[in-house]
Amino acid sequence: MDTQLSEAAIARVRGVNLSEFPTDLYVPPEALRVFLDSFEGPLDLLLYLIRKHDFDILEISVSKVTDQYLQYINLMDHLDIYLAGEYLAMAATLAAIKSRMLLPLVATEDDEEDDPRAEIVRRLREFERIKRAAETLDEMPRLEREYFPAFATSRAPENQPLPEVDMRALMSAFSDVLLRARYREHHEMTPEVLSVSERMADILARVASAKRFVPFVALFELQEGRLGVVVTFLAITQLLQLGRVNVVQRGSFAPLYVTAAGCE
Amino acid sequence: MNKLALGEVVEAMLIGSGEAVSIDQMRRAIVDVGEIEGGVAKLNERIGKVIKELQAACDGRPFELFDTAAGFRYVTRAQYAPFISSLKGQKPPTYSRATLETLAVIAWRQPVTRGDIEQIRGVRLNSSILRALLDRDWIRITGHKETPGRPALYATTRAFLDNFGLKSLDELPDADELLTDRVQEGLLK
Amino acid sequence: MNKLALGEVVEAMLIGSGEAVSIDQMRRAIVDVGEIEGGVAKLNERIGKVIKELQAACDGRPFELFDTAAGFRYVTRAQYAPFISSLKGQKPPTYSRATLETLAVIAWRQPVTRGDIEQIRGVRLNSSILRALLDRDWIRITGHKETPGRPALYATTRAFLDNFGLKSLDELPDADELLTDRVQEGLLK
Repeated sequence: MDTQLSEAAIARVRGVNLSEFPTDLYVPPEALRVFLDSFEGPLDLLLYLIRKHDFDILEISVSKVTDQYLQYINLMDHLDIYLAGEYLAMAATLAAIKSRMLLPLVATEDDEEDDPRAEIVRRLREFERIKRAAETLDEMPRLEREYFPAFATSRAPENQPLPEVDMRALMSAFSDVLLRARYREHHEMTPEVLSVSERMADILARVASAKRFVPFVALFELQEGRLGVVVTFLAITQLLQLGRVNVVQRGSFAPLYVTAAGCE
Repeated sequence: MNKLALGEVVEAMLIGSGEAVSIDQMRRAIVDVGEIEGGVAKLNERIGKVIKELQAACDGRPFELFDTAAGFRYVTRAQYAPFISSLKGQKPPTYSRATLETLAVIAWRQPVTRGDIEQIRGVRLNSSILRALLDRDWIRITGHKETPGRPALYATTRAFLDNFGLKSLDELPDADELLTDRVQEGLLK
Repeated sequence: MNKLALGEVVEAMLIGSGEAVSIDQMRRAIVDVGEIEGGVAKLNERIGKVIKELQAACDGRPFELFDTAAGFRYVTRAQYAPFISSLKGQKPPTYSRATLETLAVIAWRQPVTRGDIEQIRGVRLNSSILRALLDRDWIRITGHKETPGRPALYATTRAFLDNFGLKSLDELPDADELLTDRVQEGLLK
């Protein structure tokens, strides 16, 4: 099992095999790119991180996995690697779960039901099932790869009818192609890239220029949609982690304010 | 025309058609042509018996008689595949992880919408993947889900089963058994 | 991999390749793959001997091993032809969606390369599709594009126009109108 996982993550950079992602920040950007390319999305990356931790999955803490995940996302962002919205959305989900785990929630009778991890765990399990299923499928012998149809030419007189095609069928086929091509144009436009590091700079500038506190909610631009909110949220948490801003709150459930560090 | 022995007729149909053939299809062809020793009484049963004999006769031969969802088909045994590939001068197509995972979701969770596939895999699905699988005739649209937008529902085809040598979807391994023990036991705790 | 007996390898290649194969082609495939009992010395001679044995083994079987100009191939004996025809006649032959779309792209966008077709359809194109259309004499290669690799350019033929009752390509319906009709159709539903 473990050999298989490390194999999956192997990247070759400048002729050197990377069997594991280096933990320090000194990583050639192309290594990261290869690394990211080898994942089929955020669930895959998350699963890899959980596995890589090698410790007992029984003791897995969402907090650790979330920190790791955010580190990777952050690193990739610094290196200006385009991150799909799915990766950022997952980061936000994890951050939300982490914060819920930290909050002293009112204890409920049924812990299982209210475990904020339940949903993500369910998704990870389903994803892993499908991942294994895909591997199984690929290993299953199939026609034209392991098996070839064994057949003798029929001695039948060569008057086998050929397929008939009429104009209507041809037109319908072509309009299908055109419709699909048009659909692709609409849906495969690259979305505008929102960069977490850029957002961090914006927020820092705003907070520094403000005389006192900036309301936390004022930093979000709702018209940027969910992705924009996620990016802003990530940027604030990053700044917080780096000690560049402080978030203050006067009491439980009171509004949050953001200030530049050392300005209080 | 002399009457022909059923055994040879069935063998000729199996090896001469180049495709999977069901007992029913063979029975219809025999009734259609006639000229068979012993007439057409209890044909299905008799064809079934011939097939058993033919399967046994493959012992020690470089080919075998497969029983899949689409019918019976002679195929060469796996160890000879490299020679035939080399002769044909073309490598069998390989499929990307994204394609295989998409196919796996459809095979194990059918019928599913594109949204279901995206939800399970956690990433956007490139249309060309579904297109390629439809093209390959491994999946088909079985209907539309009665939700806004009426998204298409995808399922696997008989050709899919035939290609993977399966008689029915029940022969796919159980998805839960594919999970590693660690995830199975650990994650929820 | 264990070494395989030459007899079975040759038999597998003959029955599994789907077309006539020459002794030379088989020798090359065997040298290419290796793993043959007795090594590759005097292969042509040994393959020739195996073929004689296989031909003798067809005695009393519903098929025989024919020596044609293109090479050797298994052929079912004439008396079984009606059964196989009847079997095939049960399903009227049709072209796949992929074949129809390929033909349509060539018709409306000619001359096009294989790459153009793949780009417009958004899927990889299986070579057998172009071959089937070339065989049918509905398309032909009109030249080569002056880009790296000099890919072949495909266009439709006179026979294509005849089949669809067209005097010239100008009579093909306008592509934009086709699309507008379809979109309107969709909106009306």
